[in-house]
Amino acid sequence: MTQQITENWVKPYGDTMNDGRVQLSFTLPVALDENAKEAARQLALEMGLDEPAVVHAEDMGQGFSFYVLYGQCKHRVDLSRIKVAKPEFETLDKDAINALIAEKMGRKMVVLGACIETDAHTVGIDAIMNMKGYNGHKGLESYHEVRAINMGAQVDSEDLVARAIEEQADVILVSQVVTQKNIHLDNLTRLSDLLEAEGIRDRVILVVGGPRISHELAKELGYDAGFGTKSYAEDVASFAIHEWTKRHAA
Amino acid sequence: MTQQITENWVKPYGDTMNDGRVQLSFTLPVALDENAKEAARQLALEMGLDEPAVVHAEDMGQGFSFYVLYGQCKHRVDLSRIKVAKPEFETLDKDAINALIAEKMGRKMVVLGACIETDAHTVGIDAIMNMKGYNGHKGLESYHEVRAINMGAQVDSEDLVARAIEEQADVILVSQVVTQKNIHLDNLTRLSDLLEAEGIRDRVILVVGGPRISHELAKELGYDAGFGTKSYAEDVASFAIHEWTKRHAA
Amino acid sequence: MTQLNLDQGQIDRARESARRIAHRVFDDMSQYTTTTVERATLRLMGVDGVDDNQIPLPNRLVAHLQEQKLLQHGAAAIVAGAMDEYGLSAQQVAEAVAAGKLVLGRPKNDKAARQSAEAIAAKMCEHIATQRTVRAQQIEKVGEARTPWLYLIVATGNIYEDIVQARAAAEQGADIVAVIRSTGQSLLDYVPYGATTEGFGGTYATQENFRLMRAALDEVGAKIGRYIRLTNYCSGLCMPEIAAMGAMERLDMMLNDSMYGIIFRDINMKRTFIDQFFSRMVNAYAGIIINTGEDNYLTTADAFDAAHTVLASQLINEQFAWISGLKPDQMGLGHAFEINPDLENGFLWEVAHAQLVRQVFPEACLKYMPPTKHMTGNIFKGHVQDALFNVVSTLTGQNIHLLGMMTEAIHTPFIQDRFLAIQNAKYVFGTMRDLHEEVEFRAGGRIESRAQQVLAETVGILGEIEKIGLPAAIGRGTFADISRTMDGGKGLDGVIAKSPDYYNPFPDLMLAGAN
Amino acid sequence: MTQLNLDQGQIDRARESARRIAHRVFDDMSQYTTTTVERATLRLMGVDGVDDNQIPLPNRLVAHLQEQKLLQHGAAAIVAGAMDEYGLSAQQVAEAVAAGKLVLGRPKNDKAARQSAEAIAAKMCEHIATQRTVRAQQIEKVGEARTPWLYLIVATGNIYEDIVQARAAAEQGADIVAVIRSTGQSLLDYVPYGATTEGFGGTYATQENFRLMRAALDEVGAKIGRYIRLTNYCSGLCMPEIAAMGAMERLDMMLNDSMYGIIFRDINMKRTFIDQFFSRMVNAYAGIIINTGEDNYLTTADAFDAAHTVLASQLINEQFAWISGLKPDQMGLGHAFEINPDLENGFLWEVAHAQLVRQVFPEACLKYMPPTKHMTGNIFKGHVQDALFNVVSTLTGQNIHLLGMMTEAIHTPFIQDRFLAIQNAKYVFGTMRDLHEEVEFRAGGRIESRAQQVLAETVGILGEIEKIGLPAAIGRGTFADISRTMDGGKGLDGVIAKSPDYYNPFPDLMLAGAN
Ligand code: B12
Ligand code: B12
Ligand SMILES: Cc1ncc(COP(=O)(O)O)c(C=O)c1O
Ligand SMILES: Cc1ncc(COP(=O)(O)O)c(C=O)c1O
Repeated sequence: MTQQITENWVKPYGDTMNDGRVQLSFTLPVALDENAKEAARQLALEMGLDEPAVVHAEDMGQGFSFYVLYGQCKHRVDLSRIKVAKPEFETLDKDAINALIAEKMGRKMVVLGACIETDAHTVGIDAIMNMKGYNGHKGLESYHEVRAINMGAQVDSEDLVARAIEEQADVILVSQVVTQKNIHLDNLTRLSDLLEAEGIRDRVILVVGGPRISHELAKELGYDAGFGTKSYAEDVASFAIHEWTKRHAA
Repeated sequence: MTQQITENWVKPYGDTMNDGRVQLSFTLPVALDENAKEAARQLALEMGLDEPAVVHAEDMGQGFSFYVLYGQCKHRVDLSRIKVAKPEFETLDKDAINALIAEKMGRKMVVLGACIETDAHTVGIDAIMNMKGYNGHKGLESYHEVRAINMGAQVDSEDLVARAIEEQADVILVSQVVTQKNIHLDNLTRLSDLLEAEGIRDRVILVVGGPRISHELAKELGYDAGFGTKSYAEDVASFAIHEWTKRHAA
Repeated sequence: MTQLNLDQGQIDRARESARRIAHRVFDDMSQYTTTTVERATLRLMGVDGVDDNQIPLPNRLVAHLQEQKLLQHGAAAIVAGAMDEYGLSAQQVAEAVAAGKLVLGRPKNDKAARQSAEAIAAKMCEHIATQRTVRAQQIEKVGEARTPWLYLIVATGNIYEDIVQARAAAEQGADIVAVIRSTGQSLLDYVPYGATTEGFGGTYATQENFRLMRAALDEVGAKIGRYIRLTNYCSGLCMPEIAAMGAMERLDMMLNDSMYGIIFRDINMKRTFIDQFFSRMVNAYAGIIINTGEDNYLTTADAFDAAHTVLASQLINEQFAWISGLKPDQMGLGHAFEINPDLENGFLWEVAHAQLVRQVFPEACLKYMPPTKHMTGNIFKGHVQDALFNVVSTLTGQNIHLLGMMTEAIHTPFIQDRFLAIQNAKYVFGTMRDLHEEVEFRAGGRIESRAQQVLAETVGILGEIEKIGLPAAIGRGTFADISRTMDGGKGLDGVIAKSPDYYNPFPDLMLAGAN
Repeated sequence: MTQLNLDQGQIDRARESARRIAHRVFDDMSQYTTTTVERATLRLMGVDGVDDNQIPLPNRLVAHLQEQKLLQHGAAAIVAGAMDEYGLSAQQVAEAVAAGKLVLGRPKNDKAARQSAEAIAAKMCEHIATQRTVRAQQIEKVGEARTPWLYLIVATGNIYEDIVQARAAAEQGADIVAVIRSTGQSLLDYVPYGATTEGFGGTYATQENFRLMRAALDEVGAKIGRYIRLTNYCSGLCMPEIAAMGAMERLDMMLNDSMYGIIFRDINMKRTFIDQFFSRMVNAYAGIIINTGEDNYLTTADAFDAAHTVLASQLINEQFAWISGLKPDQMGLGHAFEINPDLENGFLWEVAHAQLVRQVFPEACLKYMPPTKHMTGNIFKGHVQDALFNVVSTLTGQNIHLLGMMTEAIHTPFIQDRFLAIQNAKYVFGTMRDLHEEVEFRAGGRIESRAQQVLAETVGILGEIEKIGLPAAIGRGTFADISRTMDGGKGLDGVIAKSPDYYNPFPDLMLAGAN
């Protein structure tokens, strides 16, 4: 018997099922006139919006103009076909994690963290690593089976790799918050190349986090997992011990 | 010599020419989870947005979820090819309009106005017709060469047509503000059909206005002109005398 | 404390004028009934349903009574007489008349007929009183929100879609859900029947729609632990009938104004004054909070210039409300945040107006309406206009807070518009929770002076209205710059002079029983 | 008037503590110079440009002096000596040294060399003074905005794109344009050169970029009739050099904090304290308004809990500013609207904090920063957060108003984000134009009590800092929950103990000449 997948098409919703209503705003690099307004409307048509309406158009000076539009999106997606890659593990609480590390590793897990390269946004990595934690979720420093080393802001990838070797890190946590011009992609690739070059890529569990990071992206970049907004220490620690156990099972 | 048209492609602008940045928001009729979020992203992809990012996703209860996205629009339009249909006339001031009516018509122009069918939004038609006008632009009632008759709100098309015949109206002004479920299209078509049926369609200059009315739409519906937001008495009066003169030129 | 220094003498004078204005109208109108008052009476006696042409039986029956030249005596006793005579229910009488099987006449025994009518009416009053108790019990059980209550509209045109949206809105934080009526219903001289799915800019007000939405809100309210109030429009040519339906189905609020129909729907003055009395009486008895429509003046006239017409109208509405038995906590006197956002110090004047109204009606359940007229397609700017409206509301202690939608100038609300509007209000109300206790306005300052000025203008205008009478004042375009005459407008043909033996059981029962 | 009742004695005590704290640091640091102070000195003497490897000549020259073990005497006299000796300009000396054609030594005639150095310095001071006059004249001619001034950032990474956006912003209503620096520039131990088009999250601060933007703003300012102030970051490892560049190119404001680099960039303490003194002195002389960075504490620590650290830091920054010759109207003391929007009565506390700062520094040119930390991807809610920030700013009379962006949590501003932010602020400021004169806060109420509490905590913490000294206090994580040590951090290798004959012509000229 083959499994029957029921299609589940979804469309944006305004006030009636499948009306497809979406709101759009953008700037055009031309002064406002009727033709520019029509250009805005045509762009929405190109995006596949039926009956697009330019509900607001305003000149911004210096040859720019601003538009707000509403329209009915023709597109739809089949939710039944979407399966977002997720790191496979169950989030445990601190005690359970400590117990598991003790049981499986028989020693403290060494976790090394940093904001790398030019990025100085430490609040995120601190939230994961420091004693205090975030939103009432204590950080890794408070886990007695974890040795948490937070190198802080703007750490060169070289320094991070050197320290990982020195400390025999089990896990490397990288935070990347600045994403403008995709600088995070360069930084993250650089780090993983360096780990490869030093021959320790396989020895560490490599994790990246930040507000614009998804697990999927992390995987694409050759990382073991990626964590976005609203991640806490227990999430990443649960993943780490789960992953460690898996790797050392064979 | 053929005329050379220079192409003029435009794309939305965020902070760099041709970066195509647009903002999008919509609701999906599913509860929030990672798959729903991915569905939102895929919808943006379908709309032709590169690197779409779901920057906000929130559950709304009862199986709905809300999304804000930014992405880079792939589409562009060639402004040089856009020529929005405009009623062709020059907007004159009150004195010039009065003078022109006196010269061309040799009598008062009869202008009949109403919000038709279920629509009761009179502020727009009052702005055009009544003495007081709007935003400092006096209404048609104040034009001594115009006989302005404002029938007000929720006027049946039949009544409007009957009055037009009775008053030998030169111009009929219709206001349509409520556009939900495209009710204005039904109402406007109904009126023009009635005018045809009564055989007076060609005798009147038929004009529609309202915040969601464009000249193009008006033309499609067989009206002589359409006026949107920020129209004033002098605009419609200028058009009317221009059109009258054109028709009576032959 | 945001208290302004106002002259109580002026307030009293204005209120006295309004009292005399309203009573004079009431006295003049007491000699009439209307077709819809009679239809409402029949509905309250149990007549419902439609004929094959979708014409409601109350209409058929009243039309029949008109044909028979009986309506001036009041429908109640005549129908009760027929019920007694043929052993039928009111509904069966209506059906028989509609089927052409029965022709009504004066009751054989007028006294007995009246007694029967009264008994039927008393039973209905009991039902309505029970609904009132149910409301109180539910509030007791699931609790209710603190004021300002968040009032949201749904307006998809389809009652089932409306229910989906209303449920979501309640979960998100709405305290009150209003189902907006379809464009044009107010001018229908009958109330549509059954569950409806096709409206424009709103959903038809029908008894079945009321029932469906009431059930849905009770359910979601129980789930989220907050009684969700249901609102509809007791307005237009069928005001009394809608009041009756709302009372039976436990609506909690009704848009109901003594002059709105005259001014904004060109409904005949007499018709409106008569209908509003009956409908308010029903609302009063049912424990329904009425919402008056002064906000509408400001969408037509300028909100700064016309501020005193709002207060004058509120005072008149208050007096009409007293006459119909409404208590202050049922008086949702309306006003609005409609000053042009470009006006320098506009916020100060909004505060002055809102606080003035608060102080003149300290016990009323004030309804504060959001910016609409000066909303544009710029949804971002609009969202900020709504935020400042939220600020004024919490600062001046308003009760019913109709949430502004950033898409006000564009479409009836999408689900996300409502969602974001609730977030806006909840953020403002929370972060400013006790601000009203902390802020004082400078004595003799701009805000106080503005309030005093509006009050003085109100005293003036009410004085003038008192001199010429309300109808004449309306004729002069006093409210919203719109002028109407006594014999103009729609629905005058439904105004019937009562014969001396006119009888209706409800006023006695309801005016006495409203608590 | 929004005036709160505060204890002047407490304010005075806090200020006295801060004075002693700052002076002790200053005294300890006077014995050092830094590589960047010397490079700044050389820039002010006319050294500019880069070598074939893009290394700036001031760096090459200072490195050479270090190699020759001469830097402790101060670069000025040595280079002036070489100029005299070889008949070269400062630039030519630098080029010759960079080319390996010249090795510098102690001047033959030390006194003459110092005199030459002083003459060169005096000429530069004249140029800077002229720039100051030009500014005053332009303001006189084209006018300037009333406060709160609208401060906007551009951060495309490309100076030419920045100019496009800055011009549009000015037309839309910006009064101040800040060009945000590229991520990471603060840790470069040199200043990049020339016009740049590739930055991340900002555009490199270079002298050429300053010049280009200055010209663009002068042009658009003339067109729209408002002097547009230009801002950059006088911060990081090259603080003094950027001050020098800004003074030469007529910048109007500089982000410049006495502790920001230590805390947020892990720059060595000594280095920072020395550099900030020199850079502020240059800023003071150039008539530049500094902007301090207390807002940053609130993005890391909690804004409610850490409120007193802001005030303590401002008092310290004020004292360092006095030492460097800055006048109150050049003191853009920073603070921010960063309380969690979910906190009940958060708005009251924001008002209390902003008003407290206003009253403690009645003459300072306060800089008020928008919500950033609690901004989310919900741009609609964010726009409302920014609106309430705008309300507090106008209500408490702030001077420099950095506009909040609804996309704060997402990206550096798009052109439309700025456009909408300006609309937001202009609407709020206009509609509340005189609200600050109308509102009073209840004596002994929540707002006043909160301000008093923060003030008391400030007195306490400054007392403790005074006891242990500022470096030790920073070591304890007093500010932003971040702890730094005296010998930790970047740039300590650039700290040089002055020899007894150390000479630099600028302090004498500039400290005397600042008006
Ligand atoms: C605070 C802040 C700062 C502070 C940082 C202080 C500090 N010590 O970190 C200061 C003021 C110094 C700063 C400076 C700059 N900032 Co900043 N900053 C912010 C701000 C307001 C909040 C960030 C924050 O702390 N969020 C709270 C934390 C807890 O959230 P988080 O980082 O997302 O972390 C969570 C998850 O993502 C995850 N996570 C994060 N990292 C990791 C790592 C791992 C391994 C795991 C498992 C999980 C994880 O877990 C955390 C907890 O749930 C944001 C705007 C905003 N509201 O988001 C801008 C923002 C991030 N900054 C920005 C910029 C551009 C800068 C500057 C470059 C500007 C400039 N040119 O000067 C500078 C330079 C800094 C540098 N060199 O990197 C931009 C980035 C734009 C982009 N997308 O590229 C933003 C978005 C503002 C903007 N709209 O322009 N900033
Ligand atoms: C004021 C108002 C009312 C007032 C109307 C009072 C009156 N006497 O007109 C009242 C309170 C009565 C009202 C009621 C309703 N309203 Co209403 N109302 C508005 C509001 C706030 C402002 C409209 C307005 O007056 N604008 C100012 C005028 C001057 O602008 P304008 O009409 O665009 O006119 C200008 C141009 O368009 C043009 N123009 C207009 N007509 C013509 C004609 C000609 C010939 C020419 C040349 C030019 C021209 O020139 C004018 C001047 O420049 C809008 C929201 C908004 N901010 O736009 C909602 C709005 C129009 N209303 C709406 C609705 C749904 C209703 C109701 C149906 C709700 C209900 N179910 O109860 C009712 C029913 C009314 C009915 N039967 O039609 C919706 C319409 C949604 C849609 N797109 O379909 C809106 C958009 C609100 C919303 N978001 O839901 N409303
Ligand atoms: C009292 C009252 N009735 C009714 C309405 C709604 O309009 P309609 O007459 O179309 O039902 C309003 C609108 O604000 C109102 O205030
Ligand atoms: C004083 C000061 N300098 C600099 C900056 C900017 O950061 P960076 O150190 O990356 O230049 C800030 C940010 O707010 C600041 O307040």
